Amino acid sequence: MAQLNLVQTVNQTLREEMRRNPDVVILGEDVGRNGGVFRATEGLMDEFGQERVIDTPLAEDAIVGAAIGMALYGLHPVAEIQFLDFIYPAFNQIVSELAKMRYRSGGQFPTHVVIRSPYGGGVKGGHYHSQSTEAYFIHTPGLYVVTPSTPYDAKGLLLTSMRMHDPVLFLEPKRIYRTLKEEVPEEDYTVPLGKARLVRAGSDITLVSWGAMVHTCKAAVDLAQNEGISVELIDLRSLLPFDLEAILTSVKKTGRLVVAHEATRIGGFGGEIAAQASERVIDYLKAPIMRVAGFDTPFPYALENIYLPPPERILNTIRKVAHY
Amino acid sequence: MAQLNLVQTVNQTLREEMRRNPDVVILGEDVGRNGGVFRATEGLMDEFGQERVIDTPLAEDAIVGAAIGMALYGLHPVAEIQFLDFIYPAFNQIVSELAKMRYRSGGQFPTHVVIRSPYGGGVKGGHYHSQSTEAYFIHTPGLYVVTPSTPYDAKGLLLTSMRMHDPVLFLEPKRIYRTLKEEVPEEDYTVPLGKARLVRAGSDITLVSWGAMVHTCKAAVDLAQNEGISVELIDLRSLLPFDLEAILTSVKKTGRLVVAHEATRIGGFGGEIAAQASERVIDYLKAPIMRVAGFDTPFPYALENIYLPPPERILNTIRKVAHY
Amino acid sequence: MEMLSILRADGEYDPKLEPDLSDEDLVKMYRHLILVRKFNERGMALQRQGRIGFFIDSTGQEACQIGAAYALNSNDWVYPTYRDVGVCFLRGVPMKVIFDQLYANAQDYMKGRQLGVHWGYKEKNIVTIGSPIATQLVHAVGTAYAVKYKNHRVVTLTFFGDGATSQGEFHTALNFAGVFKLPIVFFCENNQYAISLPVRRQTASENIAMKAWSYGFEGTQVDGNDILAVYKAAKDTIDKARSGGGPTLIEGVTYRMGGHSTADDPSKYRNQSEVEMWKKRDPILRFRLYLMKKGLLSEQEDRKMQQEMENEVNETAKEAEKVAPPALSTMFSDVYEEMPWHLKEELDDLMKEGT
Amino acid sequence: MEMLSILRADGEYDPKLEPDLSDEDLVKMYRHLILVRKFNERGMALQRQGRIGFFIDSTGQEACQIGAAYALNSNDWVYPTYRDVGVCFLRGVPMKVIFDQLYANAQDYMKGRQLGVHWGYKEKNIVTIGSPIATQLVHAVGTAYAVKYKNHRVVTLTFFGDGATSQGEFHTALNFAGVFKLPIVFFCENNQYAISLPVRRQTASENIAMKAWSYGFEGTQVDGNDILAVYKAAKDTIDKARSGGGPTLIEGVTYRMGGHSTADDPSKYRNQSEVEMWKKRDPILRFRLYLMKKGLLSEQEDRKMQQEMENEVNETAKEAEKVAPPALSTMFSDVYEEMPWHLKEELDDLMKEGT
Ligand SMILES: Cc1ncc(C[n+]2csc(CCOP(=O)(O)OP(=O)(O)O)c2C)c(N)n1
Ligand SMILES: Cc1ncc(C[n+]2csc(CCOP(=O)(O)OP(=O)(O)O)c2C)c(N)n1
Ligand SMILES: [Mg+2]
Ligand SMILES: [Mg+2]
Repeated sequence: MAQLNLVQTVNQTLREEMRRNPDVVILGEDVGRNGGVFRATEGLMDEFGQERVIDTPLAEDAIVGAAIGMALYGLHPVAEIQFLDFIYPAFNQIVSELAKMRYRSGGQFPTHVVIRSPYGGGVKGGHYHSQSTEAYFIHTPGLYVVTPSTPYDAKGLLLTSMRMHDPVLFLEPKRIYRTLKEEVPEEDYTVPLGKARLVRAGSDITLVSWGAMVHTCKAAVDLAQNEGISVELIDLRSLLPFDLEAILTSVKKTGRLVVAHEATRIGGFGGEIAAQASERVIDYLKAPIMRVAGFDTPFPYALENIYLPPPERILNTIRKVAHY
Repeated sequence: MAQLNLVQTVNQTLREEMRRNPDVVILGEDVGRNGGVFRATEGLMDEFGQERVIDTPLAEDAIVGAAIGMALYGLHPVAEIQFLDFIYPAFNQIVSELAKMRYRSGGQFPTHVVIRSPYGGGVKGGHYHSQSTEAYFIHTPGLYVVTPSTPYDAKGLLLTSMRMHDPVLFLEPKRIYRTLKEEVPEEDYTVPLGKARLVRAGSDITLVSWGAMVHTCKAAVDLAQNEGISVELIDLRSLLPFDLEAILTSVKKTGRLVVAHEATRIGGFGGEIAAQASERVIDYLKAPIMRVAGFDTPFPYALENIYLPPPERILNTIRKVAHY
Repeated sequence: MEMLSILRADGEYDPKLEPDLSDEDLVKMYRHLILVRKFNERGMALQRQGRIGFFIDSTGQEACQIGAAYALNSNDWVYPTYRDVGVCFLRGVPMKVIFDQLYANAQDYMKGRQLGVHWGYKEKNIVTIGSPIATQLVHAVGTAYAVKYKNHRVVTLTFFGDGATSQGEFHTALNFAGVFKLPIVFFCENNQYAISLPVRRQTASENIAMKAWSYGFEGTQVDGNDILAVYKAAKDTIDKARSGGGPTLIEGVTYRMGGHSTADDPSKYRNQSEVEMWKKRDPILRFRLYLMKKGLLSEQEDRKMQQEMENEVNETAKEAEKVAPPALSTMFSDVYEEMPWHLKEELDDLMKEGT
Repeated sequence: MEMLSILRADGEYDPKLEPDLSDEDLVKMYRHLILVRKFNERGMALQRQGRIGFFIDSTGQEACQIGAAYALNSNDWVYPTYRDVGVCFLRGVPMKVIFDQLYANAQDYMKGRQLGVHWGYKEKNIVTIGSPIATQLVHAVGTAYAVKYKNHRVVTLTFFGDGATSQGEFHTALNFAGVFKLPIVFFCENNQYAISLPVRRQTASENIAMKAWSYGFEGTQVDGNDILAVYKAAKDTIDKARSGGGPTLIEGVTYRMGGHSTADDPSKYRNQSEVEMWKKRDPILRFRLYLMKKGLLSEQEDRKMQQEMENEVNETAKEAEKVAPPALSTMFSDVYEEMPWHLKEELDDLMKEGT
């Protein structure tokens, strides 16, 4: 087994699946010769040729749209959007076409496209290379939305996504592309969508997060531990479908719920989780449900480390909920 | 005072403000000669000329983008998007440009654009002429999002929107374009953003809604009244900013909260309201917070009257919360 | 740019340009022109009578649909628009399937989820139509890419209107097609209007066909009311695409005789005199004269055929009208291959609570 | 299409085509070319030293920026890209303002919200740059519309790259400009690459200039490393736009000498030999020869000017480096004109809790 970081894992997983399945093609800006601006597709063009690892002109709508048309003809395209911040020229194709084609055609035309895109802050990318807008896509029936927080999960979730017969937005937390390595098995394994991962068991508070924030949360959980607060940390891994059962089971035990995400608070996915809990397990709650989130502003540059919830801000909220 | 329906009010309000302010221009598809597919701009080209009421080529990105550039030069454009379902070609311009230009320029370049768009179901429009995706825009810092439920409010909110120095998405619930008439004062008056309207006072349950659903809710409130449940109905009118104080004040009194909207549930704005309440007034709650929403599917056609929450579904939920 | 024209409005034609079509082919084409016309008449009537909710008429544009689609092989792929019902008929979509969609009934292939005129039929490689304008152009490009990748000899044909040429996707699709030299034909039915906007306000370009040059391939303009010209242009460019010659843009110059849809009132924005002028250029009229001149059709055969088509249309409409509406559960299926928990829950609740 | 060229790489030129520029103008142009070059050198160095986070170099493209912007009036409007710092300098943006942005410090006009090289300066009608490619083209069209609506004699000039021509907005912007016959000039700096993609993979079109024909107006191609040609093309088309002649597309054929940005490694996708070839076509080199030939510049004056520019750049960078980072509250202002309750609350909480 190799020690791989997250972006290496993505690369390796794409390579393995392309070896297995000749219908898998990759398309996007700079994915071929250049190997992707984050090197996620490095070496793939050399191995699979430029017909299969396709450097496209600069047009996200056509990247996603062409992927749809490829899928309809039987290919399994993996489209890369260079940064999630630049996915919006394709938004019409995603919400009006990709997500709805199966439904509107009465099931005749499924669109099994995977869109991979690096997202999130913490890389000094500023206003337009940092955003976390998963909530737009979660609110779009017909799409699945996935984000790994570890190399191991990245492989398992990506393989699952590439084998779905539905479109999947596969969000890669670029902040942790290279920050952690772990053993990633070489064999074929999948991680199912809709099953959360228990990161830390705990008894006082349930903390739900995903993507890069899981690691910030781990730091916060450690800080809380020092203060005698035992936090159960859940990594959702897939945001749609999301593992509500895992959340509710935990909240029934702890009686307290905090959700932490990078995205802006208002209309963020944290609201959905809070709403689900306040509808279903309110009687178990010993404290308000609280969210830790990015501020409700566009993404800044100079102050991103304050904008992005640091462990201390999560800890603050944990304290409030614990000592309510 | 004239008796006007909602779409007539929009027309009249645009006309009045254009008479007052020569910098107001209108642009969109079929807004000129044709007077808009819903007749919202009828007669305006005759009065103000085709330079000011601009029939554009079929390209929503350029409609919104050009409106931005007009605003930067000092005009106050009102762009029409024919159906909210067709706003997505402009999504990049809206979320990346319109909403962020003031911020990213350090306040140098405010973008006072109003985007008017008919939205919502109930007109037999099917899959692509029915959607309510306000949540996408509420989750976009830099935008204001407004929706009237009465002709009176339509005028007051539209005038406020047209005088803001910020971009406003003005959502017009097309289902009630012509279903109700009321006295609309001829004089200049505004309704502020961020102030909800108390539609019905009540003591047992707080019911929050907006747009066309306010009227469905009124029917549900009447049904509940017959069963001895007293519901307080709040029409948010502006979704960003939203009048949290009005909601919380009411919930503190009633101890129960239901939110009703047409949009799909997961990631809908109802989640945000539930989350805010579960964070801030949980101790007042005597029952779970519940949402009544469109199903988490794309919008159907034949079955839209079942898809859209009817009064009975709202009543069901009211009952559950009341008898919890 | 010269517009390809073979068969003039008065039924005269240029024998040197006549395409290679058998008598059978010609009569089959005519039948389909008539079928589309009759179908449109019925569709409009059904909507006016309140029997269906919505309809889009394509009267005047029959030659574009039938002429172009006639040049396809059965394993080719088509991305039509809401105005191209003739493409469906020609490729063998059963008429009942067409009417089931208009009625959005339990047998509708689209399961009652879309407004009328949004057909789709996988068996015949006809991709389901959506409402957003121009989105299908990039799908067609993707399909053509996949075809080329798989080394199949399949051509993708996509239709769209003059209004669609203003959308970003027109540009990005044609650009991709040019860069990757794909086996695709882009067919623009320039019917002079996008709802109320006349084409001279849609673009300042001299014509639409020449827009192809920006993408490194050829554009060709044809009289869209001349089915022989449409067929010839389509056949030539489809053959070219099939043999590796890359994409072509065809502009069929035609006219939308009716309103944009049953929700539109064209008197708001155009003169009757213009409509009258185009009436004289009717695509069916001239093809009828041509067939008669060639001895392939008599007055009597024509009347008979028209009656047959009308009967078939009317009877099929009646059949479709009898079918029940779709089941509640159809609202929740096909969102995903398998229903995730939240949809199951919503469906269960609905069944349990009845509302 | 013939490429306009006046001043060749060897300093020879066609006197018949020489634009009407005073000696003062010519020297001023040269000063700005040098300034941009020196600024780029410093910017790259600062990034390598870790003093700023990010930089985009425009070495090789100086003649496009300076030549085109030189043809503007001071009340004209410009929508530049991240590669057009010369436009800012030429229009009088203080250099300190430029460096403050790179340092994202408390004096940054953009208040530390954007990655470096995203300038904007209202006073000089330079609209703040964003990162998404091609979005500014439609803004420029709107500004030009507003100008025309107000009967002002103002021209809007917008820059963009070859990659940008593939985006939908290139198409929709030029289409609007053609339909409304707007006073606008579209300037494409075709620097042969969009990050790693060479322009021949970006479009199959013979060139970029001819894409204008699709929109009913003229396109013109110039040697983008020839500042005289760039100026002349810009001046002619800006004058034309100002006098009601409508839009033009200019393609400046140039080369990106460095990587795409400090995050890029061009050796992954292009050969050094190509770079060497373009080095010989350097826009500054040939203009220097020209000025010397005309007796407007001596070796010594040149050295002095270069030194002056270098000093100014270095000193200003140092000044900017001293400035503190922006205040916390800047994160919350300018989202809206007035802060809504939820932002006030978030700011208050942050101030209170310190995290
Ligand atoms: C993205 C989008 N914007 C607007 C509309 C509303 N709309 C429906 S059809 C139409 C005009 C289309 O014109 P054209 O492409 O010429 O096709 P035609 O109807 O003439 O066949 C418009 C504006 C839409 N369906 N999609
Ligand atoms: C919508 C969008 N997609 C992708 C990117 C990432 N990106 C930044 S610059 C660039 C290439 C731009 O090329 P070109 O237009 O030729 O300008 P140049 O950098 O060569 O000056 C890309 C793909 C982006 N900024 N915006
Ligand atoms: Mg048309
Ligand atoms: Mg370039």
